[in-house]
Order: sequence, then C-alpha cells, then structure tokens
Amino acid sequence: MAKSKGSIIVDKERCKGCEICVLACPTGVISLAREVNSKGYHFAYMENPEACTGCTNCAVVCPDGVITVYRKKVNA
Amino acid sequence: MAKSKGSIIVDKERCKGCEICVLACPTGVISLAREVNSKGYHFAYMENPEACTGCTNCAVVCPDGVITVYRKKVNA
Amino acid sequence: MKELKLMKGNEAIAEAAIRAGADAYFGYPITPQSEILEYLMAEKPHERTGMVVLQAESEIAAINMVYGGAACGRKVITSSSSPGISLKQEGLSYIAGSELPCVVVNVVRGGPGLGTIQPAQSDYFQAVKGGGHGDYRLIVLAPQSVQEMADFVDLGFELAFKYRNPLMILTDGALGQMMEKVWLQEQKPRMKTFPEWATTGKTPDRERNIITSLDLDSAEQEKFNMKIQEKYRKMEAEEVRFETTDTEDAEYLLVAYGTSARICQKSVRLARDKGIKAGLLRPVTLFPFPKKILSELAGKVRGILTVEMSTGQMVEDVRLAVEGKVQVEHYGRMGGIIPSPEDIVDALGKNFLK
Amino acid sequence: MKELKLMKGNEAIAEAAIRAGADAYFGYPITPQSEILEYLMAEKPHERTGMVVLQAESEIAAINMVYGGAACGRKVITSSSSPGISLKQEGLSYIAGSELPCVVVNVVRGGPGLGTIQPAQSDYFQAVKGGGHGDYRLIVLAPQSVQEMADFVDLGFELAFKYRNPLMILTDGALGQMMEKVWLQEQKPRMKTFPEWATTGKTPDRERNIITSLDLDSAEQEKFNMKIQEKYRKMEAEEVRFETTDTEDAEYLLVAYGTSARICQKSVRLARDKGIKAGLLRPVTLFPFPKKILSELAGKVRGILTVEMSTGQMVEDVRLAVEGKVQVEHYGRMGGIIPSPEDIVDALGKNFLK
Amino acid sequence: MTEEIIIAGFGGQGVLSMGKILAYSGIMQDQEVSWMPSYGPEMRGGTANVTVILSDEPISSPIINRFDTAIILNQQSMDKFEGSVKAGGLLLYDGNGITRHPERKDIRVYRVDAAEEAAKMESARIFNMIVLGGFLKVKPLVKIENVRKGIAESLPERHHGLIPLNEKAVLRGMEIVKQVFEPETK
Amino acid sequence: MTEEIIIAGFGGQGVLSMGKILAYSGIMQDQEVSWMPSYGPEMRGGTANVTVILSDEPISSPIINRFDTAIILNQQSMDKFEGSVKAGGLLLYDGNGITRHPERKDIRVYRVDAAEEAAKMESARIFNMIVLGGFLKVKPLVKIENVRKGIAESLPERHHGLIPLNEKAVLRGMEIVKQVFEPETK
Amino acid sequence: MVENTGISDIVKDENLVYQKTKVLTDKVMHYCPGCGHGTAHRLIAEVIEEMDIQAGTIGVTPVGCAVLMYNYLDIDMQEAAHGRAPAVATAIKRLMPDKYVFTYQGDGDLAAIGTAETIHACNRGENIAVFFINNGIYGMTGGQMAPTTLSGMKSSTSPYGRDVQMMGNPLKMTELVAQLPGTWYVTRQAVHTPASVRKAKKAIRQAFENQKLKKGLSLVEIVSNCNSGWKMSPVEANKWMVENMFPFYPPGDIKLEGKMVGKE
Amino acid sequence: MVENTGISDIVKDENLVYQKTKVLTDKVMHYCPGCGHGTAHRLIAEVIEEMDIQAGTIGVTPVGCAVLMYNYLDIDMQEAAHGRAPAVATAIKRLMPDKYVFTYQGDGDLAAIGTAETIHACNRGENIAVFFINNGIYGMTGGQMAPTTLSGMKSSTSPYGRDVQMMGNPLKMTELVAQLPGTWYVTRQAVHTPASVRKAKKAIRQAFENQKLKKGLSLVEIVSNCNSGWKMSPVEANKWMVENMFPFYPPGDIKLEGKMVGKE
Ligand SMILES: Cc1ncc(C[n+]2csc(CCOP(=O)(O)OP(=O)(O)O)c2C)c(N)n1
Ligand SMILES: Cc1ncc(C[n+]2csc(CCOP(=O)(O)OP(=O)(O)O)c2C)c(N)n1
Ligand code: SF4
Ligand code: SF4
Ligand code: SF4
Ligand code: SF4
Ligand code: SF4
Ligand code: SF4
Ligand SMILES: [Mg+2]
Ligand SMILES: [Mg+2]
Repeated sequence: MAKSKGSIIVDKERCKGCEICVLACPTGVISLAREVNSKGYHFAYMENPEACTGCTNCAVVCPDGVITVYRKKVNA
Repeated sequence: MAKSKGSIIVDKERCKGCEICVLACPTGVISLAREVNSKGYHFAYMENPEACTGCTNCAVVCPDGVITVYRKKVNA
Repeated sequence: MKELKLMKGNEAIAEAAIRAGADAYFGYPITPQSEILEYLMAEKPHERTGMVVLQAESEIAAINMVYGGAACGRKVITSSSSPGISLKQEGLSYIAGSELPCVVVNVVRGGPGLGTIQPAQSDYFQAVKGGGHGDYRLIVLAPQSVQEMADFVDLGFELAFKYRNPLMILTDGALGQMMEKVWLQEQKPRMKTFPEWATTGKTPDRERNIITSLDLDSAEQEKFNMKIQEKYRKMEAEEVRFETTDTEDAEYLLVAYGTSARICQKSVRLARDKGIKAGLLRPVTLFPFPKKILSELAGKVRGILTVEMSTGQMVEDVRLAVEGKVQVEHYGRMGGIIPSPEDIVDALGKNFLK
Repeated sequence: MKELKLMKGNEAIAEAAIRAGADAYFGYPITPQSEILEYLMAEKPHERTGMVVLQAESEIAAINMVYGGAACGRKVITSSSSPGISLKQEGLSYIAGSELPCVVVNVVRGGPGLGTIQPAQSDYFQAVKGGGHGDYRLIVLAPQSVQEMADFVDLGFELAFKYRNPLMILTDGALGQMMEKVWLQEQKPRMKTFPEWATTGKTPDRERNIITSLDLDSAEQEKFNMKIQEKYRKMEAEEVRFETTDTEDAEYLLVAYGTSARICQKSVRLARDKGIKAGLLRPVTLFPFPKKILSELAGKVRGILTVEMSTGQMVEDVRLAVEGKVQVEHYGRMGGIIPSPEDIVDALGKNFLK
Repeated sequence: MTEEIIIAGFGGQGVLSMGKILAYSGIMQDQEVSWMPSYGPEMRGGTANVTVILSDEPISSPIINRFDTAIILNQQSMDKFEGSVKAGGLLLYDGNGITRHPERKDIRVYRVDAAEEAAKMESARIFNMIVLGGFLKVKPLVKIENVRKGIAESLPERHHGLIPLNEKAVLRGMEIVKQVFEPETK
Repeated sequence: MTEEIIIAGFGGQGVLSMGKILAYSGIMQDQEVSWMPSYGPEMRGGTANVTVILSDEPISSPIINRFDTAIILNQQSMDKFEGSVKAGGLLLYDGNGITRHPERKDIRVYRVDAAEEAAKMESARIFNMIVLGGFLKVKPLVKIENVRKGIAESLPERHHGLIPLNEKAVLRGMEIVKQVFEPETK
Repeated sequence: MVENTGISDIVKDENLVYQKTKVLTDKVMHYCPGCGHGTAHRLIAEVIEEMDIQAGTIGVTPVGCAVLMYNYLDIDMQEAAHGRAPAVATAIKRLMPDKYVFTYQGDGDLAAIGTAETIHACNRGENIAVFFINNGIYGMTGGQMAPTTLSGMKSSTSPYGRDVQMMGNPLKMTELVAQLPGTWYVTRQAVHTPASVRKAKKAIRQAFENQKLKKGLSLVEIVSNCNSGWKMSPVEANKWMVENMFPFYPPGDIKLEGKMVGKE
Repeated sequence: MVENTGISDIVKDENLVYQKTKVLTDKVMHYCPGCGHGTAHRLIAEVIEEMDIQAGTIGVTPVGCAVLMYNYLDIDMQEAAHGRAPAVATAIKRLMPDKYVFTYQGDGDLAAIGTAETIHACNRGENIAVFFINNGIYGMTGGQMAPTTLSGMKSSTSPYGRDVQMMGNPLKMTELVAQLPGTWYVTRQAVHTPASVRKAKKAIRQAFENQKLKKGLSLVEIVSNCNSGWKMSPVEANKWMVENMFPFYPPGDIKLEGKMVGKE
C-alpha cells in the first residue's frame, strides 16, 4: 500500500504563534517552540516530523500563510 | 324601519375638485361644479342631496378634509 | 461644428458632460438641479456614447461611486445642491486625499439647513476653504451664464486630470434653472487609454496600483500633505482665471462671481451713468483666487465692494488679497433673493460716497 | 467639592458631560476619540443620572439624534474625529438652521481622507468657516489641556443654550489620548424645565412648537439669515475668549490654539532665554475670533507667527484681523506630527530674524 | 432694446412653454434671451410663472422684480404681479376666472379672452398660443416667421404636426386682443 | 525639575499601566504629569509605548522626541528609542529577548531582568512593577509611599488585594537592577 | 360657507357625524388635489384626537412632499433631514419615553437615503411609530424614480420606464424590516376608498397604542398615489394604483405582535 | 529558513503540495496572531491565482482592520471610505463590466455605517462579490460593539454585555440581503478549521465565477474571530466562535442561484 509522507516548512520569522495549525494537524506534528522569534512570538515547528502525512491542513488554516508543505508517496 | 337621511357641507374654497368623494359616495350624491373656486378648482357639491344617507364615506376619503357630514334618523 | 440651443443651465451641464466624453454620472435628485440627471436619463447616454448614468441611493453613495470611477481613471461627474453637497464632504476629502480627478457641481440654494430652494451663494466657504476635514483644496470654477455652465464641464475635466484633483463647479439655482442660448461643442470621444495610476487591473508589466488616502505613518502623511500643497501653489501660479470690466479707470471696484457678477455688469453701467467710475472684477476661479490682480487694483481704487448672495464669504478672500490697502465692504442678499443692479449701486453709494 | 483625577482628555470629556447634567450622548466609534463612548458606557450614566447614551449606526445617525434630542430642549452631546465630523456637516447645518443648542466634539486627526490617526489641527476651516452649506457659524472652543477638555463641556452647554447655537469643542488626538490631572466639578442636576421653544408636547396653554430650518419664502429666509447673523455679531461682541503670555513687551507674537498653544508657551520661554522678546496670543474661542486684541497687538509687534498643526488655516483669520499692519507668517506641521518648542523658535528666527 | 416680461398663471396653462417659444423666437432673430421660471416643489394646481427677457445686449440679471410687460392668466397672479409692472408698461390678461380686474392707472391694459377662444377652437392646448398672439399684436417684438421657427424648435419632433394649429392660434390671438385701458400721457 | 520618560515594549507587558502608576505617583506628590500613549489600531503583539512627563511646572508638549529616560522592554523598542535618549540620560532595559544590547556611549545604561524575576515570583503580571522598581532605584523621582498611593489609585477597587504584591515587586526591582555602562564624565 | 344645506333641519349640531378634527389646523394643505398625503395626515390627527394625546405626541416630518406637515397638525413637530427621521425620533423617544413619537416619511426618504436609519431604528426596536407613504416616486422634487418605483414604471429619471437591469429592483422595504426582531407591528394599508381609509386608521391607532407596550417599532406603510408624479388625474391614479401597485405591494398585515403573518 | 527538514528528501520542488500563492505579497500582515482576516485574504488570493485573473480583478478594501489589505494582495485595489465599498465597487463594475470586482468588508463597515450602500448594491443586483468578515465587533478601533455583536456579548462599548433592550438586536445582515431579488448567491462560511477553509474557498470561487453570469450580487459572509477584541487567545476564540457565534450565525448556504435554500 502506498502511503504518504510529508514535511512542512514554517517561516519562523513570520509565524505569529497563534497555534491554529497545532490544532488543525490530525497527526499531532506541530508544537510551538519555547523560544521566540524577533517579534516575540513562540513559533510553530514540527515536533513529531515523522508523523506528518503532508495533508496540508496546517497550511490551509494558517492565517499568515507561513507554512509550505511537501508530500511524497512512500511504500509502507 | 328607521332610515337615515344625511347632508354634507363642502368647504368649497378649500375643495380641490379631486373627485375622490364623487367616486366614494355609494348613492351618487356628489358631483363637481361647473364653476371654479378662487383657486381655479371645480369644487364638489351635492347634486342629489335627497340621496345622501350621511354615511360619511365622502368625508373619510376626502384628502383635504373639507366635508362635514350630518345625519338624522327618519322614519321611512 | 458647434450647435446652438436654448437650454437650462442644468441641461447644458448634462449635455456638456456627454459631449466632453464623460464616462459616468452618479447623482441623487435635489432641487434646483434634478434636471441634470433627468436630462441625462432622457438622452440615453449609454446609447449615445456608452456613458454610465446611475441614480444613486443617496448623495453619499453617489460621491463614493465617483471615487470608484475616478480611481479607474475615468471622467466622472456628479451634481447636487447645498444639503446634498454637505453630505459629500467626507467623500470629497477622500477624493482629494487620494488625488483623484472628478467634477462636482453644486447648484447652490439658500441655507443653512433645508433653507429655501432659491438661488444663493452661501456655500463659498465650503467650496473654497474645504468643507471636509484635513488640508485640501478643490479647484473651484464659477460660471455666470448657461454657456459657461456647459463650457466649464470640459474645462473642469481638463483641470481635474491635469492636477489629479477634484474640481467643483459652484453655481446656483438661477443659473441652473434659467434658459439661455448656448453653443454646444462637438462630441469628444471617450478616453481609450487611462492614466498610469488608475486601477484598471494589474498587468504583469507594471506594479499594482493602489488608490488610498491612508498613511498611518505621520512622516509619510506629512510628506503627502506637502506634496498636495505644492500642487495648490502651482494652481495659484498657473490657473487663476478672472474677468475685468471697466477697471482701467475705476475708482470703485465691485468684486463678484457667478450670478452676482452678471448683475454687477449692469451695476457698473448704471453707476457710470450716474458719474461714478465703477469697475468689476469677476473671479472665474474661486480657488485659485485672483489675489494678484486684486492686490494691484487695490492700489488704484478708493473702495471695494464685494457682492455675494450670502452674508459675506468671498469678502474674506478679497480682504486677504488686499491686505488693508483699501476699504473692502460687502453687500449681500440672502435666502434666495437676488440683488438688483440698482441695489448694488445704492450699496456702493452708501458705503463709499456718503 | 471638586475631585482630582488622572484622566485621558477623552475620558474627561465623558465624565464632564455626565457631571454637566447632559441628557444624552450619541456617537459612533472612531480613533482617537472612542474612549468617550467607551467611558460613558462603562460608567452607566443611565444609572448615575439617567443620561441616555447610545451607540448610533453612523455619525450621520448620531448627529441627527443630536438634532432630535436638542429639539426637545435637552443637553445633548456627540463626538467624533475628522472623517466622522465631515459626515455630520449636513446635520450641523440643520442644527444651526433650526437654532438648536448642542455640543459637538471633534478630536482632530490628520487628513485629508482617511489620513492618519495622529493629532492634527487641519479641521480649523471646517469648524470655523462652516463646513456645511449655508451661512451659519458654530461657536468653537479650543481646549489646551485635559482640564479644559472637561471644563469646556459645561461652558459649551452654557453658551450653546444661551445662543441657541451648536458649539464645537475643537481638540485633537494628543489632548484626547493623553492623561493629565484634572479637577472635576460636582455633579450638576439634569434640567427639570425646558426652553419654551422645545418640542415637549403641545399643551393647551401654548401654541405648538415647530423645529425646522425650512422656509420656502425667500424673504422670510433672508430675515432668518439676518437674525442669526445678529446672533453671531453678538457673540463677537460678548464671547471672545483668549489668553496672552508675555505680550506686554513682546516684539514677536506667536498665535496658536490648543496643543500648539501649549507648546508655544515653552517656545516663548526658550525664545526669551535667547534674548528674543516673544509673546503668545492663544485664542480660546476660535469663533468668535479674538480680532480686537490681535489688531491691537499687531500695532505693537514686529512680526507675527501662527503655529498650527496644519498647512495654515487660522493664519487667515489672523491676517484678516491684522489688516496688513504687520507681517504674518505661518509655521505648521502636518499628518500627525507635533512641532517641538525648539522648531517654533527656529521658525520665528527664520521668518523674522535673518 | 430690452423687454422684460413676466408670464404668470396656473400650472398647466402652458405658461412655461409660452415663455420658451417667445425666447426661441428671440434667438431666431439673433437676440439675447433669458427664461427664468419660478421653481419649487412641483404641485399640480399651484401657480407657475416665468420671466422672459429679450434683448439686443447681454442680459445681466435673469431674475427681476419689475417688468415691462406682465401677462396674467389667473386671479392669484393678478394680485401678485399687477403692482410690478413698470409705469408706462403693459398688462395683458385673460378675463376668465378674474374677479378683480386691473386697477393701475399708469399702465396700458389689454385683455385677451384666450380660454374662451381656445374652447371655441376646441383645443385647450393652444390657449397659450392665443395669449402669445395677443401679446405680439400689442408688442411686435419678434417677427411672425421667427415665432414659427420658435414653435418648431421648442416642440418635440413628434408634435410637429401641430405647428399649423399653433400658428393659427397665434394669429387668432392677434385678432381678439383688445385694449381696456390707456393711461393719460402727461 | 522635569523628567521626560519613554516606556516601550510589546503590548501586554503592562507598559501603559506602568506609566499610569508613575504618573499617579507624581500627582500624589503634587507634581504636574502627562501620560501620552502611542495609539493606533489595537493589534495584539504590536508594540506599545507611552511618554510620561513628571514636572514641577506646567507641561508644554506631551509629545516629545528626546527623553531623559528610556525604559525599553523589547528589541524593536531598543532599535527605535536608543537613539532618542538625551546625552547624559538614562536607558534602562530588560535583557529578555534583546539580541542587540545598547551601544550608546554617552548615556547611563541599566538593566533589570524583570521577566526572569517575574517568572521566579510566579506572576507575569507584576513584570512591569519590577521594572518600575528598577527605574526608581536609579532615579528616585517619586517617594515609595506615593508609588503605593499611585498603585492604589490606578488599580480598580476589586484588585486592591494585589497592592502588596505589586509593592513587593517594586522593591524587588530596586534590588535586582544593575548598571551596565557609565559614560565617562568629561 | 354652507353651500348645500340640502334639508336644512339635518344640518344641526346634534346631527353632526363627521367633521375635521381639531388636531388639524385650518391651513389649506399644499398637496395636489387627490393626493393621499392629506388623508394620511387627517387619520393621524384623528387618532391623536381620539386618544387625547395632543400634548403627549411629538411628530417628525420628512423631506418630501410632507415636509410641511407641521403646518397642518396642531402638535409639536420636528422637521428631520432627508432620510434621518428615524434617528431623530429615536432620540426624542429615548429622552421622553412616555411621549408618543412618530415619523412620517416618503419612499425616497425612508427607503433610499434613509435606508440605514430605517433599518437600524427597526432593528433596535425603538418604541416609535413609522408612517411610510409609498407613492412609488419622489413627489416633491418632481417625480423622479424612487426605490419603490415599479419595474417598467415611468418617472422623470426613468423616462422610458424603470429598467431593472440598469436601475435596480423595486424595493419592498416593509417586508424587509418585518424580518427584523425589533419590529412589533408591520402592516401595509391604503387610503383610496372609504373602507381602506377606515382600516388604515385602525392600523395607525394600533401603531400609537403599541408604544405603550414597549415591545418595538410599528411601521404602517400606506400605498398612495402621486397623481402629479404619475401624470394622471387623481381618480385615474387611484385606479392605476390598485391595478399596478397593489399586486407588488399588496395591502394587508405583515407582522402582528412580533410574529410574521402566515408565511408564504 | 528551512528549520524542520524532517526527511530531507521530502522537501524537494517536485514534492511541493502547498505554498503561499504569488498573488499574496511578501509583506507580513499586520493582523493579530490567529485572526481570520489573514486566512480570508489568502483564500481570495488563491482563487485569483487559480482563475488566473490577477489582471482582471479590482478589489475594494474597507475601513476596518482590513484597510491595509492592499498591502497584501498583488492586484489593483481601492480603499473605500467607511461603509461605502459597495458604492465604490458599483462604479468600478459599471465602468469596467468585464473585470472581476469585489469588496472586502467588516461587520461594522457593511452592517452599520454602510447599511444603505450594502442594501442598495444588493438590491440593484450589481454583478460584484462582497466578502463580509463578521467578527461580531469593531476590531480596528479597539473592540467596540458592532451591529452583529451577540446579545450579552461584551465589547468596549458594551462592557457589561450587549443589552438588547438598550442597544438593539444583533443584525443578521446576510439573511436580510438574501431577501432581495438582486442577490444571486448568499452564503455563510468560516475559516477556523481545514474543512471550513476548503469550503469557504469554494464559496469565494463561486462568488468570482458568478460575475460572468451577470445575474446579480454574490455575498460570502465569513464568521471569524477577533481574538483581540474578544480578549481571548486565538484558539479559545475559535472555540468561543463555534459555541456562541455559530448558533446565531449558522454557516451554510442561504441563497443559491437566486433562490432561497430550504426555507424554514
Ligand atoms: C440631502 C438631500 N437630498 C435630496 C434632497 C431633495 N429631496 C427633497 S424631497 C426628496 C424625495 C422625496 O420623495 P419621497 O420621500 O418619496 O416623498 P414624496 O414627496 O414622494 O412624498 C428629495 C430627493 C434633499 N432635500 N436633501
Ligand atoms: C466615517 C468613519 N467613521 C468611523 C471610523 C472609524 N472606524 C475605523 S474601522 C471601524 C470599524 C471596524 O469594524 P469592522 O468593520 O467590523 O472591521 P474589523 O476591524 O472588525 O475587521 C471604525 C468605526 C472611520 N474611519 N470613518
Ligand atoms: S497557524 Fe501559522 S502563524 Fe499560527 S502558529 Fe501555525 S504557522 Fe504560526
Ligand atoms: S501537513 Fe498535515 S500532517 Fe503535516 S504537519 Fe501539516 S497538518 Fe500535520
Ligand atoms: S374629495 Fe374633498 S377635495 Fe376632493 S373633490 Fe371631494 S370634497 Fe373636494
Ligand atoms: S355622506 Fe355618504 S351618502 Fe352622503 S354624500 Fe357622503 S358619501 Fe354620499
Ligand atoms: S407631488 Fe405627488 S406626493 Fe406630492 S403632493 Fe402632489 S400628488 Fe402628492
Ligand atoms: S483586532 Fe481583531 S480583527 Fe483586527 S487583526 Fe486583531 S484579531 Fe483581527
Ligand atoms: Mg414618494
Ligand atoms: Mg468587525
């Protein structure tokens, strides 16, 4: 069975740490960082990168459009 | 049987000859005069006074409120 | 070829707008200028030239439609009368603040408030000093005949586009309602290309165009303010228009615009018949105001009388131009009453010859 | 007993309105004055004094609510900032034309258009010459401190009722937003009896009261125009308010109101430190304008500099008062920028001491 | 030459279009003209009046208070305008509905019973042309061929069939107008 | 005596209320005060700053460009306001989140790590009082009892239980503030 | 004045069954012959007399033909700016909640320039009465198209008939405000026949009575002729109204006691 | 920039499945973290990209938090006066009928000061799209009560909660304009979850596509959070929105192809 594996890139300087993507990710990939960016925001990052399926949910809900998503078919 | 007999008084100087009362009278009492008042209007008058029942229809539709109505019970 | 017609001033404005190649008119009825919209509707300009004519739900909607159309680089005109023009003040300030060209006609009636529907000149301050908020100016043209009602529409668009600035034709109920003969210019074609700043759709060959009057940065906003002030200074240098009658040897100068100016022409003759050397300066542009000529004439005459159908508004601009060099008095009628030529001569006498 | 508070200018206006016994406030949010409505809502004045406070659907609705309330003989106040005040121009003209008393606060921001939300003084013309149509005047008070923001509300109602005329408090975003200490007056009771002209219900003992600005008869309308002009002349005779600083021996006079006047006080000291004999005239009433004192001072000084957060509006009234007796120059900042005391001294130098 | 005329009557009597035809006729002979109506809330049955000025020179004020000629078509207008005719001027009126006839002794007074005549000619719409004819008889300010042109110009194309009838009415007015008072010349 | 102070940081750091307490404290000792916030579209996470002036004489301009003291609570404010401290003036900052430390050599620089301290005290809300304490240690403009009164006046009645904690924070700030640069006196 | 005595013993004080209410002044109304404004004014005046609330009523006139209504009703009145009567009335009512407050507005006034004020006064549920005279035209200014002008209907600004594509649809403002929770009573009436006049009067009375309940706004639309604007005789105009206006603006109650009447 | 490569061979151009559209500029949006304006902007930009109508589209921004939208969309835009965007858009569309024209407006802008312009543009059936961001508050000016503020909801001008008796009812402008014959497509959407975002985007696309039909106006309401105004975290705010806003403003289509959807 062909499965998808994904990865996201968060533009950390533009991320405002709103946490909307965290909630939207069905596989619990994303968390907010302890550190802040130069604007003072705790930015989003992939805490569990392996879990990402590249479903784009996080990207489509991100109000600031800072997430880029990649996906690749892999054999399970 | 008690019948009503009526009579109207048209304030001829204030009448604008719109003819609304003429249409509203169920017994065809009212017509517009050939003469005009000082404003140039053919005013309303009782052409068939005997037919008036004092029903007030003419007065309630008169846009200028120029009709006064009297009514008296008479024995038929 | 020009065409001769007998027309109301309001009709002349409407016909002139079509012939000037206007792209749109937006307006709301109000006496004494409703004939402008009525005439346009009757003429089916959408068939004649493709011009859009729309009766808006209010004067506010109309002026904001003007904003939208002007921002597309189109020739757009609106008209109203005093109360309706007051409602347009926010919109006018936006148009000035976004540097958009348009023509706004005010067929003035007596105020304040609902007032009368008769002619007056009591919206001078509003037109000339800026009835809306912020530092801005309208170019203001004051016709005195039905012919000029027509002519100033085309001129108005020209100046408005030249300076990217709203322009007002300040006229009154008398000029709007009266018929006179008028030579109409030939039909101009509507524009086919539009200014490069206009929002006509961002093509790949240019940056996007943004029409706005907002700048949250005070320093930038100040720069903008200085920029438009430059523009106003340029208008003052280059666009002043006026007419003089018998000023060469005048000892007393009448200053009047529009309907009043026309009446003053007769007053000048009546005065001269009586041996009073009167002359007339008629500002055609109320902004920019003909300061220089006034200052010159002030040095030559013994007294100046401004004649306005108001309690005295332009008289302030006259005094500012004259700088105390000579006595400046005001004669006015209000509420829709038009002064007679004789009244004006009397007023001249009372003020200066007693 | 008076009460000491640290308050924003906007809050001071709101609290002062309650304490002045105002019957109603109607308004619509806009920066930098939304705190007025917010403060009122938080204070529940309907419980404190029975005052009505209503957030209207727009500035236009608000000013027409003011009309309705004022016509009932009530003390009614509204507030807005520049674009919102432009929208109120028709309503203001109606209020003036119906001779109704009310207080309108304009917390000015930079314009034209949407502009900035920073403080400015560029709505002077609109306030003083009449931004609406027709010949009318607002009484205009210009506070320079949070204390005066509060004080002028009560004074405003007093003058508005005395003359049956709308009154404007012309202030700016700096005074609206800043906190200072302020002594608040005691609570005044709300009125229990109302002017005899008010629409309070036609009782058998009097004729009906009609509030209108319409007169279709030009002659009557002219009479009305003359009547209100009388009123304005009376204000000019009796209500002029101003303050002077170091004018006795001044060789150079600064003229400024509101925030600018406050800054100029420091400039006067800085100038005197440098050996320049500067003085300050601060008009407190912008209409009626302190012409007489200006004309007097003009005879004594070598130059006058007006300082405004605008491209120069009040400077015209100064010139009109001075009638060419002395050179009058203008120094202004725009777009929300507040001039510094030093800038003003520099400008004085550049204009008169080079 | 400048002639300042007020035409006043009820709305619907054709007061405005009569003025317009007069003005157009003036244009046809190269005069300056102005036509200034009273305006206001349009209300049927109200009064209507128009000031027409014909002149050989530019016209200063289109609104004036004193007239060379007053053409008066109802009692209200008589009450309002009789007094505003210049001494030595002309007052022309239709007697129909007039209860108080003109009383001035310093002006020429003419009468044209156009309403009656129009009824006879079975066309109420030409009432105003009969009046115009009466006026032009007394003061032949514009040539009859220019009046014809004026009528043509001021009528919409689709009504051009009515031009002859209108002309006939003008001529009829010229016939029936009669002087009722001539002031003593001092 | 006139002291012109800018306090600048993120919205939510209590910049405005710190300024307000300072101003109230001034009033409590009969000074003239002004408090002028930057204002604008309220947007969370944006910057916030306030100019506070304490003076023995009437205050002319409430908006100024150069300050005796700048209290700086984030990097953006550092970038914006470091340059506007008058020569010889004071810059006080919280080091948390600061990536570029102050570089001016003509002003006194102090640091108070209030964020860290607030975390230790387990109350983020008293962050601003710690900063205030630090400032008052360096420039004891207002007496501590007046600060207490200022806190009481500026807190709503229902929060008066927090006064002691706030006071404690002020005192703590006084303890932890440290000088990081002193210009050479010429 | 007594012209048609008819039977002189009928015309006696004791036989009087109808005369002009005292709440109407003696001033001749400036309206065109047959215009419904006059009738509507009279009904309001009669209701005020019958409820004995002359001292308790404040009216607000519009800008429109009825601008001079204050000349005809013997009560305290205010003349509002064009379209703003609901805002004006809001303030009056809020400041004097025990008074009866009404606005009287034309279709241009209420449904064009005044749309926002109408919607928001309705939506706030102001305890006022709004009398809305819908004659499908701007009467006062000379017969221009109104928001309520019917499709195809001629006016001075739709001289070839209202072209819905170009000029927009006729607007049923009354149905629209009935949707708002703040309206308590919404009805459409007419005044062209004795029966309709009697019904309209009941509706007007209801709108006044409702103010005591403090449940929201009452709006009474009166479909009326503007014979001048329509360029017809009054009698023709009423006929045209019945045939053309009524199908689109059907008389009848729309909302009673805060509930929509029999939804279609 | 690449922080979380995860499996570095996934992050390759050929595996790209989602990135910011080119129709959005690179400017960082000034909105508060988690504000729905950003998402709504992006969806509009994506639709413009997908339909390839960058040169064919003119947008009108409101006065409200979205006033600076022109900084973020790479298309020609006009900034309208508060509430007047529908009038501005009317003119643009009438002058350039082949362009796609939209307004983007907040609830204060569209449903308070702009009520008349909204109603009349809808009623005229202007062939434009109106995107209506309903966050139940005046975001930009600091959280004052809007016409759409819920009953009992707190705001800076209803600090004790909206008192309907005193301040009026919350206004369902979308349902109201759906009643007008000039609206062709009226729908209510949200952008708080991936599913809602995808649906909202379809609606936005529909609103653009509809302009080709010339059948009338399309209005897409987007119920959104104003977490700053509501004084909540973005995540809390979205939750509050679902629990409190949705019952009163239920997402779903209201009018499709000119017909009301399943009348209650
Ligand atoms: C601000 C403003 N705009 C326009 C007008 C002109 N005006 C006067 S009445 C009117 C419309 C009247 O129509 P309607 O409300 O239907 O009343 P009606 O006369 O038909 O009864 C208009 C547009 C005005 N007086 N003020
Ligand atoms: C004429 C005018 N009135 C008021 C304002 C102030 N103002 C700016 S935005 C706004 C309301 C914004 O609320 P909304 O439309 O809901 O947009 P949001 O910020 O919530 O997205 C107001 C009242 C203004 N700029 N102009
Ligand atoms: S949704 Fe976007 S802005 Fe919000 S935390 Fe996630 S990546 Fe950052
Ligand atoms: S693409 Fe899908 S799985 Fe991957 S982080 Fe985003 S939401 Fe989670
Ligand atoms: S209804 Fe009245 S005005 Fe009309 S004709 Fe009859 S009496 Fe006269
Ligand atoms: S009272 Fe009745 S019967 Fe008599 S005239 Fe009037 S309508 Fe006719
Ligand atoms: S114009 Fe129309 S609405 Fe006005 S009075 Fe005449 S008929 Fe009535
Ligand atoms: S204030 Fe509200 S609407 Fe504005 S950006 Fe912030 S969250 Fe969004
Ligand atoms: Mg109407
Ligand atoms: Mg909002």
